[in-house]
Amino acid sequence: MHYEIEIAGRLRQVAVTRTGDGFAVAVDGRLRQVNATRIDAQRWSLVVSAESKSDMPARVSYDVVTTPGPVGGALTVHVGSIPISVVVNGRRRWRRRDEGAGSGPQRVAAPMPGKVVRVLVAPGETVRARQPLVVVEAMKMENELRAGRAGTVSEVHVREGVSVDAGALLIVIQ
Amino acid sequence: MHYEIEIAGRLRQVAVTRTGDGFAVAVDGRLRQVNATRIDAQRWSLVVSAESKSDMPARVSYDVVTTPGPVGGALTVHVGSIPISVVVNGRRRWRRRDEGAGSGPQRVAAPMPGKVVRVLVAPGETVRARQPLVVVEAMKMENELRAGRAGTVSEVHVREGVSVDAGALLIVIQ
Amino acid sequence: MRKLLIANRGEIAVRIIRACREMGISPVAVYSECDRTAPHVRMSDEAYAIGPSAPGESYLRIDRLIDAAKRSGADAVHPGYGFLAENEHFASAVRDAGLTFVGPTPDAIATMGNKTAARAAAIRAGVPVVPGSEAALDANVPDAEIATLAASVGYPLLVKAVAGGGGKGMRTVTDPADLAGAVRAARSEAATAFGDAAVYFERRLVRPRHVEVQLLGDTHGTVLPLVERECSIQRRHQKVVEETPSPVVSPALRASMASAAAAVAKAVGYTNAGTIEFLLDENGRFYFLEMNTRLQVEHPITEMVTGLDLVRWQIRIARGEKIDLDPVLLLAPRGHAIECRVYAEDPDNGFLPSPGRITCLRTPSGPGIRDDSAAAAGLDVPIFYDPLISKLIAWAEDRPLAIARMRRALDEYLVAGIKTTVPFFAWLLAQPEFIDGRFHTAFLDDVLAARNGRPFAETTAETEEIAAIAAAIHTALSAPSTGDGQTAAGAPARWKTEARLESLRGL
Amino acid sequence: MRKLLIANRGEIAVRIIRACREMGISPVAVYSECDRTAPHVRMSDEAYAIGPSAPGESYLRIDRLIDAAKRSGADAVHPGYGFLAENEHFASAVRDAGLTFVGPTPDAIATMGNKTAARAAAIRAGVPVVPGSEAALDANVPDAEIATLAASVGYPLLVKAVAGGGGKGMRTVTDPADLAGAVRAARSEAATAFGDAAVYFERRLVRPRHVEVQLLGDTHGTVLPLVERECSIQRRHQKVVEETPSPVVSPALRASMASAAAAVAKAVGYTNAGTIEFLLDENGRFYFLEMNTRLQVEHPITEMVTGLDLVRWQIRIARGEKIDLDPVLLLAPRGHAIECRVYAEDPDNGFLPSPGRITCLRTPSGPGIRDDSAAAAGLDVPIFYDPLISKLIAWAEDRPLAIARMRRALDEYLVAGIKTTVPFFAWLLAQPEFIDGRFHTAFLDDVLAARNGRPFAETTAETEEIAAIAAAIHTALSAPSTGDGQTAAGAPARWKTEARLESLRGL
Repeated sequence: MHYEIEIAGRLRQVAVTRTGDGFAVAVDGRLRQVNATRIDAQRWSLVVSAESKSDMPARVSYDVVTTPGPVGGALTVHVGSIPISVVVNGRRRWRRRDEGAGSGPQRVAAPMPGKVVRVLVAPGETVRARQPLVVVEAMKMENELRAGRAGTVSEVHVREGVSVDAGALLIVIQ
Repeated sequence: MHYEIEIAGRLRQVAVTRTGDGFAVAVDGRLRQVNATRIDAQRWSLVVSAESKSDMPARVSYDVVTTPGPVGGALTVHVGSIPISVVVNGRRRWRRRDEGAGSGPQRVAAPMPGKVVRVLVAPGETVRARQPLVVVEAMKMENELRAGRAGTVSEVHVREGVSVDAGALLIVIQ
Repeated sequence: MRKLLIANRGEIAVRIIRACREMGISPVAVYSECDRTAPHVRMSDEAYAIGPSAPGESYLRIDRLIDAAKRSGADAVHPGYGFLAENEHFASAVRDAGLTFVGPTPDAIATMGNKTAARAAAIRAGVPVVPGSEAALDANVPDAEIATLAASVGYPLLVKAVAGGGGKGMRTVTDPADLAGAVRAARSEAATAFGDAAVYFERRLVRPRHVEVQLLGDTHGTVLPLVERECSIQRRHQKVVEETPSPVVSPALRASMASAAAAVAKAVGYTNAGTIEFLLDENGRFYFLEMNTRLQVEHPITEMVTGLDLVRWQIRIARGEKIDLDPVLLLAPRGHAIECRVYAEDPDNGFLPSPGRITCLRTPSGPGIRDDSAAAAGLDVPIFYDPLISKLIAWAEDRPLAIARMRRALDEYLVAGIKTTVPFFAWLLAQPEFIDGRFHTAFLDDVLAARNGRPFAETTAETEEIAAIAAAIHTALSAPSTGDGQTAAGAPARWKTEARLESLRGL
Repeated sequence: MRKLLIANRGEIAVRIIRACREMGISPVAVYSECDRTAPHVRMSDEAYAIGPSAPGESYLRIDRLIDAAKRSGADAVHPGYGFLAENEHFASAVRDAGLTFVGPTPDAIATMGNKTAARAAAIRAGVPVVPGSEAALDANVPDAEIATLAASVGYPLLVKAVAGGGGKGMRTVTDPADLAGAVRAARSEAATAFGDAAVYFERRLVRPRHVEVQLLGDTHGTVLPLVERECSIQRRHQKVVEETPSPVVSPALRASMASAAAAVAKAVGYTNAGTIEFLLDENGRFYFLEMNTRLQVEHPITEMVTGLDLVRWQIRIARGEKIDLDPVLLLAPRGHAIECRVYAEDPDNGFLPSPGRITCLRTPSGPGIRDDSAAAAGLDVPIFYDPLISKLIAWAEDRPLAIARMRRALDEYLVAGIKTTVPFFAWLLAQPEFIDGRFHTAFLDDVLAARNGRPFAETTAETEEIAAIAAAIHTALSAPSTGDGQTAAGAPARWKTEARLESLRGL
């Protein structure tokens, strides 16, 4: 089986073959012997060894948890306690939320239900990447929603004091 | 739905009806209002109230875990941390293992794989209820297997020093 | 006390249930709609529904709480922290219903809830307060008078809401030209948040630390202060890491802060557990900031170094018992304790809340670790409440060992399904400033601003490769073609490891 | 020390991994076939398969352990307890391979592993031993000589294996007529269990307590004894509950036992962590029993009252560091700690082992509770090893509070799928003799015999009614007719709470 796997913006070619007591996995051509044992639907124990001792010590043990991500083909893979966003065979559909790059309008939506306590930009205003746009109060905290990248505010759909549902469109930046 | 439920040797008639926000459950004719919420396949949260305040305080909360027992219809129900053996609609098939009553030969089998370190009875010997019959070493402990009730040893299938599998027949008592 | 109603939820309700169990008191829970299966409901003896999920319709409804207490036959009420814990009307309503309130008197709550009244009490007790205006500025004070007052306090200053808390209704003013606008903004925010537009001024100290003194007061006139807590690690005025003892407080300073704290508490006839918050400047001078008239979120670290059970003491004091503790031992901490407040927030996305279902949970354990939590795999973190899912506490013989232990525990801590602040804490506890104890209340906001959103959970070439391998194997073994799998983005389906591994032999 | 191989499994391997993490040492695991997914494998940095599940083919294979250590590049080996921890050949093999053994020297292990040699060492150190025969009785000593020796020791006496441990090769003789038979039986058992038929005699004390002294010795000649542990609650010579301090040991007796323990350890040049076991009679006289030349199962209770991390100290001592602790503080316990050894055994069926899959696990937490465990839901307790699944430890300010806290924790502890000794502990900790501290080493066997198999998990009319209600609702909602259910005795299937609850509306 062959997969294209994207992590942190970089695509890897991964080939998986069943072997005697596990899998041979080639990541961009580098081969690993992987003893993979499933604990339950989400949890895996991997014991990985390299072909040669040079780049990875023998029999390295990893506790891994895989959970479905927000879109098809996306997974969150915890290696130890570190969550890593992974996309399998999905590079055309997927885009990192906080990546500076990209084109087309940015549509800033409410990530959770809450109350708009401050609107910090007006239509026509230019904004920098990561500039705060709107403050939404939810879960007893004020949360700043920021611009993903620089641009000009083209639409403001909320005013201070209104309640918004999760997913409600707040701001559009061109 | 109506069930015959046996706990600690006593049979109860239990009727379950769906109500607005839970169940009406009659146990031997005594009615309880039960708000039952399932946490997962095994876990339940019950909030139980009585018809009148006299025999049970209002809105008693229980954390309950139900796991399948060794035979069909048998469950282990943990109420809090107390495990309780329960048989649903199965009174004819089921018999408590350590109950003194009963008839027919007792077949004493190894409950776990191990090594027989002592055989304490011989064919023809009479034994009391709970008398030790065989000592099996398993999980680093010596474990005494005892007679469920009084009788006469008719068969001894093991000798000291042999290894036995789980379920191996060791002793028969008439 | 025979039966105690807990007017709260989450980890603090669980904490109070545990104290009840150890004292032979029957705990009674209340719950909103979304909390029906929450741990505090399942661990209590009785549980009463008190309304919809929004706090204003359930946990903040005094009438429903009193009604639940009466229906259960409880003889006492514990408010926990947050919700109605510092609401004098709730304390009064509990008393009026003939029940014991596990907390201070309504008068003490009211006095300390008003920041200018609290400052006045501290001044009366001879305790220094942060220089500032002594009277509240209501809406009809003319701008000129405000400017004069501000000049007498000195710049930079803070405009603060009299009824404030949690950084709301607060503005920093460095340039006198910004004063009028800042006062207007703070007043409007305060009016919205607290229904009270009054504000006052405080001089802004340079790089202050937030150091607080826990104390216990009984109904027989005894007030005993305990070793201080260092709470300077804050994000937007919210504590995120606390430790005790403070890395910068000497025994002499401890003794002097402790007696100042006791003096303030005695001045208002304080009973039960409470905390006096101070600001400590770079020259070792401290100033009364405010008093929290309730159990603090961070009380466990004090329990770790003193050995006391503070909830047990709250209940004993409410029962009228005398405090019979050795005052000297209470100021002699044993070892060092640190708490990390684990929140359902995404630290890599501006700490936005991350409610949802916890699909997998591995909590740390072992020597020196305590996890006060109400989280469990399969349960939802609701959107309606504070997103605190667990308080992770590490104790060790000294501060470096406690930090090492906390980092070990954070490595063990795995929460899948939602984002949490665990990776943020793993980063923070490795920072030289934290390790050296060189920080102040603005430290965290400053370094967060300087990082400009760089992710905390930094991946390495090794972890990325393992993630790729795991994702590939997971996908191979979960492919629909095995006939027994799970869909790419869906929930796990009928599940047998053996069958699945068998099926892969055909790959 | 950079990388440490842990030649063990289960909770003690997890405990050692945690110490490694806190010290920046990379932990290496080994595993037998059935332990592939065990927590110690998943928590370590590296993991090596060492053979089939039977201990003799894996965890007891010195060659395979040394091989794994070499392949991993480890520079040290920790043996844990059990398996090869007290095997001088293993300690030698580790040394010979150029690795550091985290434990005492092979000589010290060998001396203390021979009970008559250990007794001789104690006598040399001026420490009283239980009156008995000083030389080992090998197989060619004539019966008459044996009888004379026994008479000089006095009846009742114990026949004990020289190489013994865990109650094996041990017989009590009350009547001289039974002596010859008992010696034969003990010899045969000892030969089978230890490959050494030699036995010796000890007078049997009347209602003794088992009280032991933990100590640390460094390679610079310092030996420091710590506060005693009370381990008299035993089932068939196996400890099941331990506590510290002992409810009957005064500070004066503590000091005198501590210096006796240190004297024995010094007599054999002991290094690393070890424990001197004493019997304490009803008159407060104590007698050397034996020495355990390794970390004890019950070490956490000592950690709770002294604040030390004993595994960390083992590693520091093995690295050649000096012990720089205050001897006075080590004998001044803070508070009280109790440990319950939670076993996969069925207490209501003669404590038979209950291996199998843990289907649901809820572990206790909160103030004063520590759970040292390698159990997890979905994992199997294998049949091949000691059935210890967790050590539950409770600390509190004093003994009554520690008992209350342990009882609270036991109430929270839920293990489904297998039987455990949790209900037994809940019963034991409510017994007046336990609460009053009135017990001795035979206490538990005596009361268990007197109970004659009555179940520990006693149900009440209330819990039985709730079980009936839960079983009925569970069965109704799990009926195959819902099309989405689980079979009566089968595993949970494709699962959606909402769907299932919906389906019931049609009932």
